[in-house]
Amino acid sequence: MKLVFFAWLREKAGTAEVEVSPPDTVSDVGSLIEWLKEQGGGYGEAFADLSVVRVAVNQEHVKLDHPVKAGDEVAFFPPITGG
Amino acid sequence: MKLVFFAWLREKAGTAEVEVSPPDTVSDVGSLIEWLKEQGGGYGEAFADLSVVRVAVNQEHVKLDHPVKAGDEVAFFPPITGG
Amino acid sequence: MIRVQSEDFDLAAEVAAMSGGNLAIGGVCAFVGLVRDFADDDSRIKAMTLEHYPGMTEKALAGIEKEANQRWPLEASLIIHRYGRLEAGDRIVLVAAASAHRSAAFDACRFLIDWLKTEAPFWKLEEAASGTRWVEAKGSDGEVAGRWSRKE
Amino acid sequence: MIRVQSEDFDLAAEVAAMSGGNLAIGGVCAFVGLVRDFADDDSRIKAMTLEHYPGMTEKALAGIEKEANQRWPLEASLIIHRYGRLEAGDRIVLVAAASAHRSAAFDACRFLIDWLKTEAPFWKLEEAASGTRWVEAKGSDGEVAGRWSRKE
Repeated sequence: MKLVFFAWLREKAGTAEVEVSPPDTVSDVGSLIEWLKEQGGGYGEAFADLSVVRVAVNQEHVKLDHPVKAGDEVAFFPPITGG
Repeated sequence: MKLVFFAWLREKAGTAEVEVSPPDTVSDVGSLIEWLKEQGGGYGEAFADLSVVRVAVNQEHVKLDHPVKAGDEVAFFPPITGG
Repeated sequence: MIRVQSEDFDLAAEVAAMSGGNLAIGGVCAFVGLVRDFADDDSRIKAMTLEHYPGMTEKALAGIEKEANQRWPLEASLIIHRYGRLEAGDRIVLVAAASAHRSAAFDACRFLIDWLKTEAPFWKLEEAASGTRWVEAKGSDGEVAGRWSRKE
Repeated sequence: MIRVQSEDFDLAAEVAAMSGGNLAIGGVCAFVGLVRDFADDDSRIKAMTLEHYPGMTEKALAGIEKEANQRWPLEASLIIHRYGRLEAGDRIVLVAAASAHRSAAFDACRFLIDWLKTEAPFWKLEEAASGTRWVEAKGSDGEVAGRWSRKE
Protein backbone atom coordinates (compact mmCIF):
# COMPACT_ATOMS: atom_id res chain seq x y z
CA MET A 1 0.00 0.00 0.00
CA LYS A 2 1.39 3.37 -1.03
CA LEU A 3 0.75 6.38 1.20
CA VAL A 4 1.20 9.93 -0.09
CA PHE A 5 1.02 13.17 1.90
CA PHE A 6 0.54 16.76 0.77
CA ALA A 7 0.90 20.30 2.13
CA TRP A 8 1.18 20.55 5.94
CA LEU A 9 0.27 16.88 6.35
CA ARG A 10 3.41 16.05 4.37
CA GLU A 11 5.43 18.37 6.60
CA LYS A 12 4.01 16.95 9.84
CA ALA A 13 4.19 13.33 8.72
CA GLY A 14 7.78 13.99 7.68
CA THR A 15 7.35 12.10 4.42
CA ALA A 16 5.87 12.70 0.98
CA GLU A 17 5.48 9.06 0.03
CA VAL A 18 5.95 5.74 1.80
CA GLU A 19 5.17 2.07 1.21
CA VAL A 20 3.49 0.33 4.17
CA SER A 21 2.15 -3.16 4.87
CA PRO A 22 -0.45 -2.77 7.60
CA PRO A 23 -1.90 -5.86 9.34
CA ASP A 24 -5.20 -7.40 8.27
CA THR A 25 -7.05 -5.51 11.02
CA VAL A 26 -6.58 -2.37 8.92
CA SER A 27 -9.61 -2.55 6.65
CA ASP A 28 -10.61 1.03 6.05
CA VAL A 29 -9.16 4.55 6.07
CA GLY A 30 -10.10 5.11 9.71
CA SER A 31 -8.30 2.00 10.96
CA LEU A 32 -5.32 2.80 8.72
CA ILE A 33 -4.99 6.20 10.41
CA GLU A 34 -5.22 4.63 13.89
CA TRP A 35 -2.51 2.12 12.95
CA LEU A 36 -0.26 4.89 11.55
CA LYS A 37 -0.59 6.89 14.79
CA GLU A 38 0.67 3.84 16.68
CA GLN A 39 3.75 3.71 14.44
CA GLY A 40 4.99 7.00 15.97
CA GLY A 41 7.13 9.43 13.96
CA GLY A 42 5.19 12.47 12.78
CA TYR A 43 1.93 10.60 12.25
CA GLY A 44 0.57 11.47 15.69
CA GLU A 45 0.85 15.16 14.96
CA ALA A 46 -0.32 14.83 11.36
CA PHE A 47 -3.53 13.08 12.38
CA ALA A 48 -4.17 14.99 15.65
CA ASP A 49 -7.29 16.68 14.23
CA LEU A 50 -9.13 14.60 11.64
CA SER A 51 -11.57 17.44 10.94
CA VAL A 52 -8.86 19.03 8.77
CA VAL A 53 -7.67 15.83 7.10
CA ARG A 54 -9.00 14.79 3.70
CA VAL A 55 -8.38 11.42 2.09
CA ALA A 56 -8.26 10.01 -1.42
CA VAL A 57 -8.01 6.32 -2.28
CA ASN A 58 -6.69 5.61 -5.75
CA GLN A 59 -7.07 9.33 -6.52
CA GLU A 60 -10.75 9.59 -5.62
CA HIS A 61 -12.05 11.61 -2.66
CA VAL A 62 -13.34 9.21 0.03
CA LYS A 63 -14.58 9.20 3.63
CA LEU A 64 -12.99 7.52 6.64
CA ASP A 65 -15.07 4.36 6.26
CA HIS A 66 -13.81 3.71 2.73
CA PRO A 67 -12.09 0.29 2.49
CA VAL A 68 -8.35 0.04 1.84
CA LYS A 69 -6.39 -2.98 0.65
CA ALA A 70 -2.92 -3.98 -0.50
CA GLY A 71 -1.94 -2.18 -3.71
CA ASP A 72 -4.06 0.92 -2.99
CA GLU A 73 -2.67 4.44 -3.22
CA VAL A 74 -3.93 6.33 -0.16
CA ALA A 75 -3.44 10.11 -0.04
CA PHE A 76 -3.76 12.39 3.00
CA PHE A 77 -4.05 16.15 2.63
CA PRO A 78 -5.72 19.24 4.10
CA PRO A 79 -8.93 20.70 2.64
CA ILE A 80 -7.98 21.92 -0.81
CA THR A 81 -7.30 25.58 -1.60
CA GLY A 82 -6.74 25.78 -5.35
CA GLY A 83 -8.35 27.96 -7.98
CA MET B 1 -36.97 69.14 -32.94
CA LYS B 2 -34.67 66.54 -34.44
CA LEU B 3 -36.04 63.11 -35.27
CA VAL B 4 -33.75 60.12 -35.85
CA PHE B 5 -34.70 56.64 -37.03
CA PHE B 6 -32.86 53.33 -36.85
CA ALA B 7 -33.00 49.83 -38.35
CA TRP B 8 -36.30 48.96 -40.09
CA LEU B 9 -37.95 52.10 -38.73
CA ARG B 10 -35.39 54.10 -40.68
CA GLU B 11 -36.13 52.04 -43.80
CA LYS B 12 -39.91 52.38 -43.46
CA ALA B 13 -39.84 56.06 -42.53
CA GLY B 14 -37.55 56.61 -45.51
CA THR B 15 -35.28 58.90 -43.54
CA ALA B 16 -32.46 58.58 -40.98
CA GLU B 17 -32.72 62.10 -39.61
CA VAL B 18 -35.10 65.01 -40.10
CA GLU B 19 -35.84 68.37 -38.49
CA VAL B 20 -39.52 68.97 -37.74
CA SER B 21 -41.56 71.77 -36.15
CA PRO B 22 -44.77 70.17 -34.90
CA PRO B 23 -47.67 72.36 -33.68
CA ASP B 24 -48.19 73.13 -29.98
CA THR B 25 -50.73 70.33 -29.70
CA VAL B 26 -47.82 67.89 -29.94
CA SER B 27 -46.78 67.67 -26.28
CA ASP B 28 -45.58 64.11 -25.82
CA VAL B 29 -44.14 61.19 -27.81
CA GLY B 30 -47.59 59.72 -28.42
CA SER B 31 -49.02 62.90 -29.95
CA LEU B 32 -45.80 63.38 -31.95
CA ILE B 33 -46.27 59.94 -33.53
CA GLU B 34 -49.94 60.71 -34.35
CA TRP B 35 -48.91 63.98 -35.99
CA LEU B 36 -46.16 62.26 -38.00
CA LYS B 37 -48.64 59.66 -39.32
CA GLU B 38 -50.79 62.52 -40.60
CA GLN B 39 -47.82 63.91 -42.52
CA GLY B 40 -47.87 60.88 -44.84
CA GLY B 41 -44.72 59.55 -46.45
CA GLY B 42 -43.45 56.37 -44.81
CA TYR B 43 -44.54 57.35 -41.31
CA GLY B 44 -47.84 55.49 -41.53
CA GLU B 45 -46.06 52.23 -42.22
CA ALA B 46 -43.25 52.90 -39.71
CA PHE B 47 -45.71 53.47 -36.88
CA ALA B 48 -48.34 50.89 -37.88
CA ASP B 49 -47.58 48.69 -34.84
CA LEU B 50 -46.42 50.66 -31.81
CA SER B 51 -45.77 47.46 -29.85
CA VAL B 52 -42.50 47.11 -31.77
CA VAL B 53 -41.48 50.77 -31.63
CA ARG B 54 -39.12 52.03 -28.95
CA VAL B 55 -38.38 55.69 -28.27
CA ALA B 56 -35.55 57.72 -26.80
CA VAL B 57 -35.73 61.43 -26.01
CA ASN B 58 -32.35 63.11 -25.76
CA GLN B 59 -30.76 59.65 -25.82
CA GLU B 60 -32.67 58.22 -22.87
CA HIS B 61 -35.22 55.39 -23.20
CA VAL B 62 -38.72 56.80 -22.59
CA LYS B 63 -42.38 55.79 -22.82
CA LEU B 64 -45.08 57.23 -25.11
CA ASP B 65 -46.28 59.70 -22.48
CA HIS B 66 -42.85 61.34 -22.16
CA PRO B 67 -43.02 65.10 -23.00
CA VAL B 68 -41.31 66.47 -26.09
CA LYS B 69 -40.42 70.08 -26.85
CA ALA B 70 -38.53 72.20 -29.38
CA GLY B 71 -34.82 71.36 -29.36
CA ASP B 72 -35.29 67.74 -28.31
CA GLU B 73 -33.68 64.83 -30.14
CA VAL B 74 -36.33 62.14 -30.50
CA ALA B 75 -35.23 58.68 -31.70
CA PHE B 76 -37.45 55.88 -32.99
CA PHE B 77 -36.18 52.31 -33.28
CA PRO B 78 -37.19 48.66 -32.92
CA PRO B 79 -36.50 46.66 -29.72
CA ILE B 80 -32.73 46.44 -29.51
CA THR B 81 -30.79 43.33 -30.51
CA GLY B 82 -27.15 43.99 -29.62
CA GLY B 83 -24.70 42.01 -27.58
CA MET C 1 -14.00 51.61 -19.49
CA ILE C 2 -16.33 51.49 -22.48
CA ARG C 3 -15.52 51.46 -26.18
CA VAL C 4 -17.64 51.36 -29.32
CA GLN C 5 -15.61 50.46 -32.38
CA SER C 6 -15.70 48.70 -35.74
CA GLU C 7 -12.30 47.03 -35.22
CA ASP C 8 -11.75 43.66 -33.58
CA PHE C 9 -10.21 43.42 -30.09
CA ASP C 10 -7.67 41.13 -28.42
CA LEU C 11 -9.15 39.47 -25.35
CA ALA C 12 -5.86 38.99 -23.50
CA ALA C 13 -4.60 42.51 -24.21
CA GLU C 14 -7.88 44.09 -23.15
CA VAL C 15 -8.12 42.11 -19.92
CA ALA C 16 -4.45 42.82 -19.15
CA ALA C 17 -4.95 46.55 -19.79
CA MET C 18 -8.03 46.56 -17.59
CA SER C 19 -6.59 44.65 -14.65
CA GLY C 20 -2.82 44.88 -15.06
CA GLY C 21 -0.94 46.09 -12.01
CA ASN C 22 -3.91 46.02 -9.65
CA LEU C 23 -2.81 43.41 -7.12
CA ALA C 24 -6.13 43.56 -5.27
CA ILE C 25 -7.78 41.64 -8.12
CA GLY C 26 -8.40 37.98 -7.33
CA GLY C 27 -10.56 37.14 -10.31
CA VAL C 28 -11.63 38.42 -13.72
CA CYS C 29 -14.77 37.20 -15.43
CA ALA C 30 -15.05 37.95 -19.14
CA PHE C 31 -17.75 37.23 -21.69
CA VAL C 32 -17.23 37.37 -25.45
CA GLY C 33 -20.21 37.32 -27.80
CA LEU C 34 -19.63 35.89 -31.27
CA VAL C 35 -21.53 35.88 -34.56
CA ARG C 36 -23.07 32.43 -34.97
CA ASP C 37 -23.70 30.93 -38.39
CA PHE C 38 -27.36 30.27 -37.66
CA ALA C 39 -30.36 32.46 -36.79
CA ASP C 40 -32.89 31.92 -34.02
CA ASP C 41 -35.06 30.01 -36.53
CA ASP C 42 -32.02 27.82 -37.41
CA SER C 43 -31.59 29.26 -40.90
CA ARG C 44 -28.01 29.84 -42.09
CA ILE C 45 -26.35 33.20 -41.53
CA LYS C 46 -23.27 34.34 -43.47
CA ALA C 47 -22.78 37.69 -41.82
CA MET C 48 -24.56 40.55 -40.10
CA THR C 49 -24.36 44.31 -39.91
CA LEU C 50 -24.64 45.99 -36.54
CA GLU C 51 -26.24 49.42 -36.63
CA HIS C 52 -26.14 51.61 -33.53
CA TYR C 53 -27.10 55.06 -32.27
CA PRO C 54 -23.85 57.01 -31.87
CA GLY C 55 -23.96 59.13 -28.75
CA MET C 56 -26.75 57.23 -27.05
CA THR C 57 -24.76 53.99 -27.29
CA GLU C 58 -21.84 55.42 -25.34
CA LYS C 59 -24.22 57.00 -22.84
CA ALA C 60 -26.09 53.71 -22.32
CA LEU C 61 -22.91 51.66 -21.94
CA ALA C 62 -21.43 54.15 -19.48
CA GLY C 63 -24.66 54.00 -17.47
CA ILE C 64 -24.62 50.19 -17.39
CA GLU C 65 -20.99 50.14 -16.30
CA LYS C 66 -21.66 52.72 -13.58
CA GLU C 67 -24.60 50.70 -12.29
CA ALA C 68 -22.47 47.54 -12.10
CA ASN C 69 -19.82 49.38 -10.13
CA GLN C 70 -22.43 50.64 -7.70
CA ARG C 71 -23.84 47.17 -7.15
CA TRP C 72 -20.59 45.21 -6.78
CA PRO C 73 -17.15 45.98 -5.32
CA LEU C 74 -15.29 45.96 -8.64
CA GLU C 75 -11.63 46.80 -9.15
CA ALA C 76 -12.14 47.23 -12.90
CA SER C 77 -14.77 46.78 -15.60
CA LEU C 78 -14.83 46.90 -19.37
CA ILE C 79 -17.37 46.96 -22.19
CA ILE C 80 -16.31 46.85 -25.84
CA HIS C 81 -19.02 46.62 -28.50
CA ARG C 82 -18.35 46.49 -32.22
CA TYR C 83 -20.54 47.84 -35.02
CA GLY C 84 -20.53 47.47 -38.79
CA ARG C 85 -20.39 44.30 -40.86
CA LEU C 86 -19.26 41.12 -39.06
CA GLU C 87 -18.98 37.59 -40.40
CA ALA C 88 -19.81 34.29 -38.68
CA GLY C 89 -17.17 33.58 -36.04
CA ASP C 90 -16.31 37.26 -35.54
CA ARG C 91 -16.29 38.77 -32.06
CA ILE C 92 -19.17 41.22 -31.39
CA VAL C 93 -18.84 42.22 -27.77
CA LEU C 94 -16.59 41.87 -24.75
CA VAL C 95 -17.70 42.56 -21.19
CA ALA C 96 -15.45 41.93 -18.22
CA ALA C 97 -15.42 42.58 -14.49
CA ALA C 98 -12.55 42.24 -12.00
CA SER C 99 -12.89 41.98 -8.25
CA ALA C 100 -11.09 40.69 -5.19
CA HIS C 101 -13.65 37.87 -5.12
CA ARG C 102 -14.92 35.68 -7.93
CA SER C 103 -18.57 35.93 -7.00
CA ALA C 104 -18.69 39.70 -7.61
CA ALA C 105 -16.74 39.29 -10.85
CA PHE C 106 -19.21 36.69 -12.18
CA ASP C 107 -22.35 38.51 -11.09
CA ALA C 108 -21.20 41.88 -12.43
CA CYS C 109 -20.07 40.39 -15.75
CA ARG C 110 -23.43 38.75 -16.28
CA PHE C 111 -25.23 41.92 -15.30
CA LEU C 112 -23.19 43.88 -17.87
CA ILE C 113 -24.17 41.61 -20.77
CA ASP C 114 -27.78 41.12 -19.65
CA TRP C 115 -28.38 44.84 -19.35
CA LEU C 116 -26.45 45.68 -22.48
CA LYS C 117 -28.80 43.42 -24.41
CA THR C 118 -31.84 45.46 -23.41
CA GLU C 119 -30.40 48.96 -22.90
CA ALA C 120 -27.68 49.58 -25.50
CA PRO C 121 -29.10 50.75 -28.85
CA PHE C 122 -27.75 48.18 -31.33
CA TRP C 123 -29.66 46.40 -34.09
CA LYS C 124 -28.58 43.38 -36.07
CA LEU C 125 -29.28 42.99 -39.79
CA GLU C 126 -28.64 39.36 -40.70
CA GLU C 127 -27.49 38.24 -44.15
CA ALA C 128 -28.95 34.89 -45.11
CA ALA C 129 -28.97 33.21 -48.52
CA SER C 130 -32.55 34.47 -48.94
CA GLY C 131 -31.62 38.11 -48.29
CA THR C 132 -31.24 40.44 -45.33
CA ARG C 133 -33.49 40.55 -42.29
CA TRP C 134 -33.60 42.62 -39.10
CA VAL C 135 -33.22 40.37 -36.08
CA GLU C 136 -36.24 40.40 -33.78
CA ALA C 137 -35.65 40.99 -30.08
CA LYS C 138 -36.08 37.98 -27.84
CA GLY C 139 -38.63 38.36 -25.08
CA SER C 140 -36.26 36.32 -22.92
CA ASP C 141 -33.66 39.13 -22.97
CA GLY C 142 -36.10 41.50 -21.30
CA GLU C 143 -37.01 38.87 -18.73
CA VAL C 144 -33.35 38.16 -17.98
CA ALA C 145 -32.54 41.85 -17.54
CA GLY C 146 -35.67 42.18 -15.41
CA ARG C 147 -34.14 39.80 -12.88
CA TRP C 148 -31.63 42.51 -12.06
CA SER C 149 -34.25 45.17 -11.36
CA ARG C 150 -33.82 46.81 -8.01
CA LYS C 151 -36.63 46.28 -5.59
CA GLU C 152 -37.32 49.84 -4.54
CA MET D 1 -9.64 20.30 -22.53
CA ILE D 2 -7.70 20.34 -19.28
CA ARG D 3 -4.09 21.27 -18.62
CA VAL D 4 -1.93 21.38 -15.47
CA GLN D 5 1.24 23.35 -15.98
CA SER D 6 3.79 25.61 -14.32
CA GLU D 7 3.95 28.02 -17.27
CA ASP D 8 1.73 31.05 -17.75
CA PHE D 9 -1.01 31.05 -20.42
CA ASP D 10 -2.33 33.58 -22.91
CA LEU D 11 -6.04 34.17 -22.42
CA ALA D 12 -6.79 35.18 -26.02
CA ALA D 13 -4.79 32.33 -27.55
CA GLU D 14 -6.38 29.74 -25.27
CA VAL D 15 -9.92 30.95 -25.90
CA ALA D 16 -9.25 31.14 -29.65
CA ALA D 17 -7.82 27.60 -29.65
CA MET D 18 -10.80 26.35 -27.69
CA SER D 19 -13.52 27.99 -29.74
CA GLY D 20 -11.90 28.88 -33.06
CA GLY D 21 -13.70 27.68 -36.15
CA ASN D 22 -16.81 26.50 -34.32
CA LEU D 23 -19.47 28.77 -35.79
CA ALA D 24 -22.18 27.39 -33.50
CA ILE D 25 -20.65 29.29 -30.57
CA GLY D 26 -22.55 32.43 -29.63
CA GLY D 27 -20.76 33.19 -26.39
CA VAL D 28 -17.68 32.32 -24.39
CA CYS D 29 -17.48 32.94 -20.66
CA ALA D 30 -14.00 32.85 -19.14
CA PHE D 31 -12.75 33.26 -15.59
CA VAL D 32 -9.13 33.98 -14.67
CA GLY D 33 -7.98 33.66 -11.07
CA LEU D 34 -5.02 35.81 -10.01
CA VAL D 35 -2.64 35.91 -7.05
CA ARG D 36 -3.72 38.81 -4.84
CA ASP D 37 -1.22 40.69 -2.70
CA PHE D 38 -3.26 40.18 0.47
CA ALA D 39 -4.41 37.14 2.43
CA ASP D 40 -7.89 36.43 3.77
CA ASP D 41 -6.83 38.10 7.04
CA ASP D 42 -5.66 41.17 5.05
CA SER D 43 -1.94 40.57 5.70
CA ARG D 44 0.43 41.23 2.81
CA ILE D 45 1.40 38.41 0.44
CA LYS D 46 4.44 38.54 -1.82
CA ALA D 47 4.04 35.20 -3.51
CA MET D 48 2.67 31.70 -3.09
CA THR D 49 3.59 28.17 -4.06
CA LEU D 50 0.90 25.88 -5.39
CA GLU D 51 1.39 22.22 -4.56
CA HIS D 52 -0.77 19.60 -6.22
CA TYR D 53 -1.30 15.86 -6.51
CA PRO D 54 -0.07 14.83 -9.95
CA GLY D 55 -2.35 12.23 -11.43
CA MET D 56 -5.30 12.94 -9.19
CA THR D 57 -5.33 16.58 -10.30
CA GLU D 58 -5.78 15.66 -13.95
CA LYS D 59 -8.38 13.06 -13.03
CA ALA D 60 -10.36 15.55 -10.91
CA LEU D 61 -10.24 18.29 -13.54
CA ALA D 62 -11.31 15.88 -16.29
CA GLY D 63 -14.20 14.77 -14.08
CA ILE D 64 -15.31 18.36 -13.43
CA GLU D 65 -15.16 19.18 -17.13
CA LYS D 66 -17.13 16.06 -18.04
CA GLU D 67 -19.81 16.92 -15.47
CA ALA D 68 -20.15 20.45 -16.87
CA ASN D 69 -20.57 19.07 -20.39
CA GLN D 70 -23.28 16.71 -19.16
CA ARG D 71 -25.16 19.51 -17.44
CA TRP D 72 -25.01 22.18 -20.15
CA PRO D 73 -25.04 22.12 -23.97
CA LEU D 74 -21.44 23.27 -24.39
CA GLU D 75 -19.56 23.57 -27.66
CA ALA D 76 -16.21 23.72 -25.87
CA SER D 77 -14.72 23.93 -22.40
CA LEU D 78 -11.28 24.51 -20.93
CA ILE D 79 -9.52 24.29 -17.58
CA ILE D 80 -5.90 25.35 -17.15
CA HIS D 81 -4.43 25.32 -13.64
CA ARG D 82 -0.86 26.31 -12.81
CA TYR D 83 1.35 24.95 -10.02
CA GLY D 84 4.68 26.04 -8.53
CA ARG D 85 5.71 29.45 -7.28
CA LEU D 86 3.58 32.41 -8.38
CA GLU D 87 3.91 36.07 -7.47
CA ALA D 88 1.22 38.64 -6.75
CA GLY D 89 -0.53 39.54 -10.00
CA ASP D 90 0.29 36.21 -11.67
CA ARG D 91 -2.44 34.14 -13.28
CA ILE D 92 -3.32 30.92 -11.40
CA VAL D 93 -6.22 29.40 -13.24
CA LEU D 94 -8.34 29.77 -16.35
CA VAL D 95 -11.73 28.15 -16.82
CA ALA D 96 -13.88 28.80 -19.87
CA ALA D 97 -17.08 27.51 -21.42
CA ALA D 98 -18.48 28.15 -24.88
CA SER D 99 -22.08 27.60 -25.96
CA ALA D 100 -24.62 28.73 -28.50
CA HIS D 101 -26.28 30.68 -25.68
CA ARG D 102 -24.74 32.93 -23.06
CA SER D 103 -26.69 31.53 -20.14
CA ALA D 104 -25.16 28.05 -20.52
CA ALA D 105 -21.69 29.57 -20.98
CA PHE D 106 -21.98 31.60 -17.76
CA ASP D 107 -23.48 28.81 -15.66
CA ALA D 108 -20.98 26.21 -16.83
CA CYS D 109 -18.01 28.54 -16.32
CA ARG D 110 -19.06 29.27 -12.78
CA PHE D 111 -19.66 25.60 -12.11
CA LEU D 112 -16.15 24.79 -13.35
CA ILE D 113 -14.45 27.20 -10.96
CA ASP D 114 -16.75 26.47 -8.01
CA TRP D 115 -16.22 22.74 -8.26
CA LEU D 116 -12.53 23.04 -9.01
CA LYS D 117 -12.15 24.90 -5.72
CA THR D 118 -13.49 21.96 -3.72
CA GLU D 119 -12.53 18.97 -5.90
CA ALA D 120 -9.12 19.60 -7.47
CA PRO D 121 -6.20 18.74 -5.15
CA PHE D 122 -4.24 22.00 -4.96
CA TRP D 123 -2.83 23.65 -1.84
CA LYS D 124 -1.51 27.19 -1.51
CA LEU D 125 1.52 28.04 0.60
CA GLU D 126 1.57 31.82 1.06
CA GLU D 127 4.77 33.83 1.54
CA ALA D 128 4.24 36.78 3.86
CA ALA D 129 6.88 38.97 5.49
CA SER D 130 6.44 36.89 8.65
CA GLY D 131 7.15 33.60 6.87
CA THR D 132 5.22 30.95 4.99
CA ARG D 133 1.77 29.66 5.82
CA TRP D 134 -0.60 27.08 4.32
CA VAL D 135 -3.83 28.75 3.28
CA GLU D 136 -6.88 27.45 5.12
CA ALA D 137 -9.87 26.38 3.09
CA LYS D 138 -12.86 28.69 3.21
CA GLY D 139 -16.08 27.14 4.39
CA SER D 140 -17.84 29.30 1.80
CA ASP D 141 -16.19 27.37 -1.05
CA GLY D 142 -17.85 24.17 0.09
CA GLU D 143 -21.20 25.94 0.41
CA VAL D 144 -20.87 27.47 -3.05
CA ALA D 145 -20.01 24.12 -4.64
CA GLY D 146 -22.87 22.56 -2.67
CA ARG D 147 -25.32 24.75 -4.57
CA TRP D 148 -24.51 22.73 -7.66
CA SER D 149 -25.25 19.35 -6.05
CA ARG D 150 -27.70 17.32 -7.99
CA LYS D 151 -30.94 16.60 -6.23
CA GLU D 152 -31.13 12.84 -6.65
